[in-house]
Amino acid sequence: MTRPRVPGLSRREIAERVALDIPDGAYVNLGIGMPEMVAQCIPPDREVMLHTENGLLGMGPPPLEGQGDPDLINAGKRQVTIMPGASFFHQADSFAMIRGGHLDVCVLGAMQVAASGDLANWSTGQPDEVPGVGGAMDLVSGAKTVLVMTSHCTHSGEPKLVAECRYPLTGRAVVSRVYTDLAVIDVGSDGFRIRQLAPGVSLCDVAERTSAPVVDARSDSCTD
Amino acid sequence: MTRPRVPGLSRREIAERVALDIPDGAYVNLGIGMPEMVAQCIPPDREVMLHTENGLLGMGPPPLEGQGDPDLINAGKRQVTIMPGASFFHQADSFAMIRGGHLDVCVLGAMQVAASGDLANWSTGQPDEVPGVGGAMDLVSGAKTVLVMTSHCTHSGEPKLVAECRYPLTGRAVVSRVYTDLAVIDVGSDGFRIRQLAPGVSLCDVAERTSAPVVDARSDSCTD
Amino acid sequence: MIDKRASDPVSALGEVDDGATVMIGGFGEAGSPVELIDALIDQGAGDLTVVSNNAGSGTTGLAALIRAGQVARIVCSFPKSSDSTAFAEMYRAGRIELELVPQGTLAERIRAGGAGIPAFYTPTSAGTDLAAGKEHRRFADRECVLENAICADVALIKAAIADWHGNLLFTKTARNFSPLMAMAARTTVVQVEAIAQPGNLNPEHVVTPGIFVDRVVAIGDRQQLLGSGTHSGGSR
Amino acid sequence: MIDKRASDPVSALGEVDDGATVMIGGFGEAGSPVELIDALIDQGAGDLTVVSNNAGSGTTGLAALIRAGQVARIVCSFPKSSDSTAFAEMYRAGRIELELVPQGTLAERIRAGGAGIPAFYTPTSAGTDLAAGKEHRRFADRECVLENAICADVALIKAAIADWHGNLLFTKTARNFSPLMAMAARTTVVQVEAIAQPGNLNPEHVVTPGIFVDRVVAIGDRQQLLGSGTHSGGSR
Repeated sequence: MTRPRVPGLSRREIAERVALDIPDGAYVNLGIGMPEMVAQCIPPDREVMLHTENGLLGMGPPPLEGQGDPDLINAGKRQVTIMPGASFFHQADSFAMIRGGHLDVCVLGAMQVAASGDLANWSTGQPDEVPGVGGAMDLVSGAKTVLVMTSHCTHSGEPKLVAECRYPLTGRAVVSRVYTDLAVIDVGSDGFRIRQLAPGVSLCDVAERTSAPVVDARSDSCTD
Repeated sequence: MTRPRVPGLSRREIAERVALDIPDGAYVNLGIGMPEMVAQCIPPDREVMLHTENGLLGMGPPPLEGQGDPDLINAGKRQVTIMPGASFFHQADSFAMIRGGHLDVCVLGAMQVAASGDLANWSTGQPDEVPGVGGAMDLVSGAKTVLVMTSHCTHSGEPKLVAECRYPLTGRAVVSRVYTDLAVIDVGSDGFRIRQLAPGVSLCDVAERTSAPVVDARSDSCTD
Repeated sequence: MIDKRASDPVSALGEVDDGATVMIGGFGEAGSPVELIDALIDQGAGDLTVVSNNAGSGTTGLAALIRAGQVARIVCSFPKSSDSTAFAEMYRAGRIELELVPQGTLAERIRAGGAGIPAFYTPTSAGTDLAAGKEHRRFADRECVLENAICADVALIKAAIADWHGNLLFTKTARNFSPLMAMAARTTVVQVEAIAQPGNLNPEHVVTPGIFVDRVVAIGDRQQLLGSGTHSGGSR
Repeated sequence: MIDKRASDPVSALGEVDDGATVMIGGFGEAGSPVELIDALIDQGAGDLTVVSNNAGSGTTGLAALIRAGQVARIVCSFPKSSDSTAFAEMYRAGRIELELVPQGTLAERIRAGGAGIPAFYTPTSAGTDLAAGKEHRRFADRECVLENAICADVALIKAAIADWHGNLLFTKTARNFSPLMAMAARTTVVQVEAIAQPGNLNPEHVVTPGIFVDRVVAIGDRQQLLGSGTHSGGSR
């Protein structure tokens, strides 16, 4: 299945592209790992409130060296800071925000995404694996819009955009849009809808690296 | 049904008798009306934390004349004060305390109590009545011990202790003990169990004014 | 830029459609958003379902809204009032529908609405007239009743202090249902005594985080902003 | 007299029976009641069911309790750890049972336990492996799962400041599950940095009211009481 690498976006560039789609004033949860990078890419004229599910709204960047507080961490257990307007709360209130539909956007990583919007990102299903789900299932069932940010293929070149997820699901029909190094892709009943291609990447490149039908849905509005 | 009045306890004396059964350190909710009087009767060597379901634990006595705060009221919408160690919280947390079984004692008034422990105290069931239930049903289903404080009979002399409640129920099999002007009475499957008689009141006086079987359950432990 | 300040109660309230479900905070008069209710009376939306603990006291606020004929249905725990006849008259005339809910169940149903819990079981009211027609089920030998979440189109609440983001602090027992209603409405409008700049409320003390709030309006003399560093809570 | 102070972690912990269900606060190391867990290790109760978000990190606290072989079963959302192998080794050896629960469902189940709600429906995990075998039901066309409350015999939690009554203030994201667990256990034991006299915590700022707390113990250098008028909260 491995194919030659195509020149695509860097992780930083994917994060910048995701950030473009996060409106001013939005309440946003960024998943652990690659999605965390989106925080640094919010355009300076937008104010976005970051939620971390362990009990903080108004999360700021990592602390300066030596100024961290072990009691002030994010869901990835890394030290963070707070922004003006922040608030602390317990886990039931934190997930009331999530499950209750109060978060505008959540950005998650993925192991697999299906054209139906199914997402798998918490377990390989291997019997010897120690599984861990954290807040992923709550986030996909609660956030108004679920965005996925991921490399288009695995390290070994396997497509992550698939007809049907092989890994255990995080949620059914939950993803709205996928941002990869190759493209911006909406999910839909007729397959993956390509909204935008990375510079130097062709529709064919994407189709070859996607194991489900892709539809060209590029239009003037695709960079919205 | 009206019978000659017997010399019984005053309301204040009933409240004092109820207060004797409230242990040091207890968390207690006192219903609106007659039960409120229990607050003033707690023996001085006991510390009892009063809960009012509109969102305060650690309620104190009414404020001095002119020092009241309209934002500091009890469930009866009367102005109160706070004691050291008080806390404010919203209604869901307040009823989590109640429903979750965290209150040691709740003292309520009654329209009717059945020997089974059924309580009716919220509605006459008359079609033209404006009904109001407030927190009564939550209190009877949640408090560890539900005590009833009431006159033994209605103003017109009708027994309030009955074989079966005629008024709509507040809860089934919820009352532990009833304190009236005539006696202290436990509920039980074999009828009302008289634990203590007011001075000058006979078992016969109580039996005549109770429309269900009464059992003499007085013993050395009856003043516990 | 997150700035939820509105200049006056009418613009804070915005559009309310006929037939809307409106939650109104307060327990008796403590925490009652009187000026926002006045704006709703001026605005004139009718056929409203009101969710509130009581059904109005005195002659202002919810009592006035009922008297104005705008309320078709009320969901509450205690509509009796010693100092208002507005609800009782409408009720006896069959012009207002009442859903009577135990107070704790009302609070929990509103919280559930805000927390994305569609329904829950509770022992409260099991076996009583208020549970008639509701699904019953035993858990650990305890009879329980299935209760559905309540959501609203609009919540009108009163708090002590807000910041621009809508973070809220309350006063004593005026807190009551307001933090729950803020969570459960599509649009939450808050009247406050004063508005602070973001960063001036202690994040440990915030009761209602701004994510639950859409618009805040300061009422009365203290419409000026609280300055930098002047306020960390209700009673610092 | 309400005085819930204990002199040391062992007497604060008191009796814990073999087979008990123990809730342990904390998210990673933030809010982890390490000294109380040490006391539980010394006390030696075995065959425990532990309810906690994680399954231990590093070599102390919950990781040490697992390593000591006292935990038969764990209910958590995220037992993976980059810096502890204690759980993973026991799990792969089949010596510890795991009930994996989505984090928000875990929080809500604990809250339900504390609030007397025996069960609730949630959309979270519907249609996934974690909902296998659970009752499903549609509400407003949304597939939901029935989840049961979780209660415990003992909760071990950490807070910043307590008063004698057990009123608690927390520090930042170290709050996490602790206020919920305090509600859901028959006996709640709290380790704190300092203990204040009743009346010295602002009633508006109390996060966990003392009714949910049974014993408090100050750990470390600051075991002395906070004096009168010295403290109204975490960052006054």
